[in-house]
Amino acid sequence: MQARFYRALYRIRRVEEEIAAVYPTDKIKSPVHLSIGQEAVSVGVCEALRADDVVFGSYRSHALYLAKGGNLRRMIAELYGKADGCAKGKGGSMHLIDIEARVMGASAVVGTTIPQAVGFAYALKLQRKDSVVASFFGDGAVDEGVFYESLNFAALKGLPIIFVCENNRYAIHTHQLKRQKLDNICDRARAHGLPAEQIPNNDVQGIYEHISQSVGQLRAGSPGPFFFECLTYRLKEHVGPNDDFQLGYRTQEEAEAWVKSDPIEQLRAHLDAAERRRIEREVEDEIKDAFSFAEQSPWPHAAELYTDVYDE
Amino acid sequence: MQARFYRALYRIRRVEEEIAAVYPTDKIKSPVHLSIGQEAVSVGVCEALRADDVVFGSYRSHALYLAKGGNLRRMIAELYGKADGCAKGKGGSMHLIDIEARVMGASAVVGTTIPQAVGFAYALKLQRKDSVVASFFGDGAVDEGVFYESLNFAALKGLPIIFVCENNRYAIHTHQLKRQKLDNICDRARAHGLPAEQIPNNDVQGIYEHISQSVGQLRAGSPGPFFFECLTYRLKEHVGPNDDFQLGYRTQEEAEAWVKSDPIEQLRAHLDAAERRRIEREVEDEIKDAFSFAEQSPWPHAAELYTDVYDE
Amino acid sequence: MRRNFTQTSMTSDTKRELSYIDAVREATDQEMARDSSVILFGLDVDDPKAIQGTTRGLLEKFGPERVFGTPLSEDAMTGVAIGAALAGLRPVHVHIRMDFLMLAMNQLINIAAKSRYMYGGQVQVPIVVRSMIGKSWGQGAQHSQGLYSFFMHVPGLKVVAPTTPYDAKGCLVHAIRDNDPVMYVEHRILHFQRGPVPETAYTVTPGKARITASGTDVTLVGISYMQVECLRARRYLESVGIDAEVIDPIWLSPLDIDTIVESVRKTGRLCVVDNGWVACGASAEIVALVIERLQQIRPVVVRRLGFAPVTCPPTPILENLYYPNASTIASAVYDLVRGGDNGWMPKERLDLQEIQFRGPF
Amino acid sequence: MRRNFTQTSMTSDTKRELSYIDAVREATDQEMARDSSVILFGLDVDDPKAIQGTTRGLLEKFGPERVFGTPLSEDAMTGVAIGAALAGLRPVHVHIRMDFLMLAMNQLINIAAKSRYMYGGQVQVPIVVRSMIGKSWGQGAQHSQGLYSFFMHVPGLKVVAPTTPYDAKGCLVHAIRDNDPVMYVEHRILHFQRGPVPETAYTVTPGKARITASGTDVTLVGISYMQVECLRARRYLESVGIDAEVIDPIWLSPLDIDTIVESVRKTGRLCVVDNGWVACGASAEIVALVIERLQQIRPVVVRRLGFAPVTCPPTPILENLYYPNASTIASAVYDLVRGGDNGWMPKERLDLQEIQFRGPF
Ligand SMILES: Cc1ncc(C[n+]2csc(CCOP(=O)(O)OP(=O)(O)O)c2C)c(N)n1
Ligand SMILES: Cc1ncc(C[n+]2csc(CCOP(=O)(O)OP(=O)(O)O)c2C)c(N)n1
Ligand SMILES: [Mg+2]
Ligand SMILES: [Mg+2]
Repeated sequence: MQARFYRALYRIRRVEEEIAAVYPTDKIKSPVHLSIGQEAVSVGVCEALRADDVVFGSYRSHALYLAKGGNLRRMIAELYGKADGCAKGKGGSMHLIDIEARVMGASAVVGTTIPQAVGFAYALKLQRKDSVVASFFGDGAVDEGVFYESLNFAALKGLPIIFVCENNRYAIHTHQLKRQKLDNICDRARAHGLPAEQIPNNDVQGIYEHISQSVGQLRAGSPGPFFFECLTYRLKEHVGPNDDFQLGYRTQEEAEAWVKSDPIEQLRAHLDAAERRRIEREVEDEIKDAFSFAEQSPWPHAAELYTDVYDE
Repeated sequence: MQARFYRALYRIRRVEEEIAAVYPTDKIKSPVHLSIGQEAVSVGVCEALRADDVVFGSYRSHALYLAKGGNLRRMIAELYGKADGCAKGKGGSMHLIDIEARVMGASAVVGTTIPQAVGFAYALKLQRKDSVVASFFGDGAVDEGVFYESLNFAALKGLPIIFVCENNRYAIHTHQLKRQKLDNICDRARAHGLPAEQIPNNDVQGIYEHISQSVGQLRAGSPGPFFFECLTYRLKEHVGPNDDFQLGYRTQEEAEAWVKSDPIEQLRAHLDAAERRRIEREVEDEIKDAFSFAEQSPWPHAAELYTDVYDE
Repeated sequence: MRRNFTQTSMTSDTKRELSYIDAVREATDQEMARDSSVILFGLDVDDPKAIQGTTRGLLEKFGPERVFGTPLSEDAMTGVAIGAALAGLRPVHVHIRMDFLMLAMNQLINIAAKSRYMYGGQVQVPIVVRSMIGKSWGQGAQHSQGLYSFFMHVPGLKVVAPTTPYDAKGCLVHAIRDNDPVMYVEHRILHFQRGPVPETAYTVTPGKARITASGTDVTLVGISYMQVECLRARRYLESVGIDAEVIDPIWLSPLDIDTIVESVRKTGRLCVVDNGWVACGASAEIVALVIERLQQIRPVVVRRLGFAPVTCPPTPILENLYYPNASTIASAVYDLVRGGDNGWMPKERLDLQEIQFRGPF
Repeated sequence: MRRNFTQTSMTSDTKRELSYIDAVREATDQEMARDSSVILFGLDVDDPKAIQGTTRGLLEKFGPERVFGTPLSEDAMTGVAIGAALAGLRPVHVHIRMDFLMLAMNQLINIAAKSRYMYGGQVQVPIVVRSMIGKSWGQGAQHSQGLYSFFMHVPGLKVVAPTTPYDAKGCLVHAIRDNDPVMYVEHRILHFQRGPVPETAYTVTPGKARITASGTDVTLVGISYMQVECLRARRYLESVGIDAEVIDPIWLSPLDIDTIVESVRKTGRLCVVDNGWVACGASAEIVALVIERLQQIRPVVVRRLGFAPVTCPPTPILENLYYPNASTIASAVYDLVRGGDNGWMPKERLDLQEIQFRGPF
């Protein structure tokens, strides 16, 4: 398991580091909301999911997309705006999708995929499927009314869905406590009849165990939903490839605690050196391949502008 | 106090009974959402408010409007669509307003006046006024996301506002527990950091005391908001003048408990007969006067169609 | 492009008459029976009033998983419909008033309309959003709006506003089978219309307008409930020797402009009567399209009619002035045809009176 | 009705140049200093980026009660603005993208637009809703929409889309003083414009368009950012001997149609270039109004240009085709003036290149 976690975390981290490195060249003509520092949540959750389980995310979904098995080549091509992108260049980094991997969408409007995840879960239940849905969103989405409406309906119908709040404490530059009187997101979920738990500190193992347990209960047919608030931390600026401590809305010190407890470092220590090097080599090769794939992918044809508006 | 309560409750009840009696004549060309059975909530709250305190309500606001001191003649004229109506016939029964009485508006879209009440409270705080706002809404409004967004912001800013949920258990014909998993509206408010209390059974005295206490604290400058869930019961159909037990979504038995505990009957028992008769006579005279005022009021001029769209 | 009324499956069975309400109900019933992926939900679809009867009996027939009332959560429930559609269902989401769609705009405009495109054609959102426009009996500011031009403005949505029981059924059957989001616009007064409706399922497909009465002097396009007023206006105009061709666009997006253009090519005069406000409305679009198509080909005079540019007043005395009606339409068309401002206004004919509608709602 | 540019207070001080961003900031600053009832809020108005600088320094100057960031609650915060306005404040509510207004539609359409009317003229809702249209750098489906035609459609709202720093300040000063709800539409690219801006507070009042370049052959109406592209297109057209008059409506509601009609009466040709979709958009309304006014008075040819009728694609190769630009506008106008389909397209001139805008946002 530790090797699995390490590979998944290291891979996402390195992909995003490459994105950040390439960004100044303007080859990526798209905003990028990097997950660097938050990988543990997507990995912990998705490692506990089955291939036919479904996830929905936000504009900050690189980690989720990759953790759930989204195609790396097509993701980078999408950031490059190329024809082989996972949305043919028509989505961009904020709308990653991979139908095969059941990454069913990501939205640039905060909170908007939460009810879609609920609707998908409603369908799964009606269709008597035993797969489940995981809905990912940030602490900012908790400010939106649709969050409560969605939890209320999911609880009312006992749907097979797991809500995953990635609480990195900030909405852009505004701290949670400047937007919510209390630091009690789980209580808000409980008030709607959901069992809810807070998982501190990028605890990938803990997240994995909690989600595995909930998924097990859902597959066994007991009613959902479940709610988890995963405390995590965004190390880069809200959007873009850089650090932003100079802006002054947060301190370097605040970040250091998270850097120290970075699960990637922790896991690295536990891994046999040879295996670690093998994993890292494979990942580096895969990343090189993905970026050159994106480089070589053609631009979409002009005719693509008019396709996919309606069913043709 | 009991005489005050009795007068206020009896007056509202009788006004609405008259509306129901007149309705079949089609003189009231407007939907009417009667408060019969729910008067105790508006009376209990408004008796604890000052003239310069502000209220916002829903399309079911006849009781609120009258309890807060809204002009009866102009209310009936509004239902008749006449020029002397409280909105010149341009609002109708769902949009009652009386600026002098600080009844600042009612909306036909469920939940929409809640954030307006919050905004008004924000202004009062900024203006260093010591008056407070009371926001009235039903259990159906609790389903709407804007309810949570509004509570969250009011709590975050500690605003001088009291939220009053008139829980009559139904949204049109749909019971609360078909829309919300748990019967725990107060917990939902508490999760947003509001002190919240449920007041059972049309307890006009209890409502009055709770509100008085909260208003006292707000005037003394301690931060709001406060939340109260007042259990009550609508005796007539959702909209219109009739009973609706034949529809089968609720039972006559369910209603009987509320009829038995009707605060109007209870208070009547405690009143000296002479005083009671005096109150009732005065109220009956006032009602007769109001309906003939509405009858005699002219229709709006055709030119009124185009006024009040923009500032002229 | 033009659809010939008599050549549709109408002929198969013209005897049976249904109300618009029953036509909507039957379309839903038949499609739900045909396709188990169709579900129906919305506030009060399962309550005793059953959305004026349009959902009557469906809960009993298809069960509470496929037919259910919802919390008052228009925003989330629209997202739920989209999510269910992504999973392969075909949700029909019902709103008792179009005004309430303003709470669902984010999901409709930012998600439903855009998902197919922004996901590179890999997903589709086959949802039907039914909503009703209110009128009369003090509906007032917030229960009377016809806001479909918002949805005509945004690529990715389809919009239909059937005016007859026949089209109500045929358009709903198509809308449910359509793989794109369809805004299905009803009108409370039209609900009381009765007309021939075949028992078998049939479709009235997008992009086909219908000439509901042919004429040579002027082209009258009536949208939603205004189609009824236009047909009445035509009778008034007959009495003064003006022969109006009346067109029902039925589908507003995609819009069958060809049928309208062909008619105006013949008449040279166009009056569009909308069941909404004029500014940036359906009438503006239709006038602009016709002008773009016929300019330099033949001279055309145009006129737009719609709600007065004010908020809807509940008092009947003002509400009557707020809406176009057969007389005011006839009067405007008279001027359009004869030229100038003639001040002619027909007397209300009782035999043309609208179906009486009594409140409360 | 027509506003003469040189006769405004421009003359008072034409030396000082400001960016659009600073013009917005200065207008807000001056009005907040003048009137203590003005408050400013919205997501991130108080954060380090200060809405591209348009709110920079205002928190420090006016304090956290009058300038504050909000939770992500567009619906409720719009209601809060309305409620505060009912209590006598003049809120300015800021949204970093117009797309997010779809979450506020219920409060804007059902309450803000209707309160004065449905309460019989006893209340007013003097709010200003600032929102920005995004463009380029992968903004894509949900960060690029220009949806102001929705607000032009609904009586009770005013809509303004200033294109120059001068108008940005003058219109915002007026909007804050206006007693009706004003939708104040900005464009991310226009933010980088620089131009003369008087230091003193002045107003650019509703219902007055501006002729930004006079001409005789064709009338070019450019809305929001498209005003810039129209002025560039005019230069291209000059090179082939076509003399275009360019008009900036500035205020879209109330709309100064007189100035446009007078221009078309002279040129006989109208091309409206909108920063949004065409169907039921501002261009449809302007074309319909002009035709209604000039029909039977003089022949007119019209053309509408706007976003391609698709969802906005982020990839630059398709995004370039999605938007009208100086060349495509010039090409369309060339055909409108010369007649037929000439396929003429000017070569991009670097001296007319748009202000370069680099991401991420
Ligand atoms: C409805 C809406 N309002 C505002 C924005 C602007 N915005 C983009 S990201 C963001 C912050 C969201 O914070 P959070 O949900 O915590 O996600 P995080 O960025 O921390 O991952 C905001 C306010 C938006 N995209 N959508
Ligand atoms: C946003 C919205 N959705 C639906 C409706 C239709 N509707 C009118 S009243 C009502 C029930 C509201 O119930 P509640 O809030 O409990 O108030 P009550 O009628 O019980 O006083 C509904 C669903 C509406 N007016 N507004
Ligand atoms: Mg966050
Ligand atoms: Mg209720």
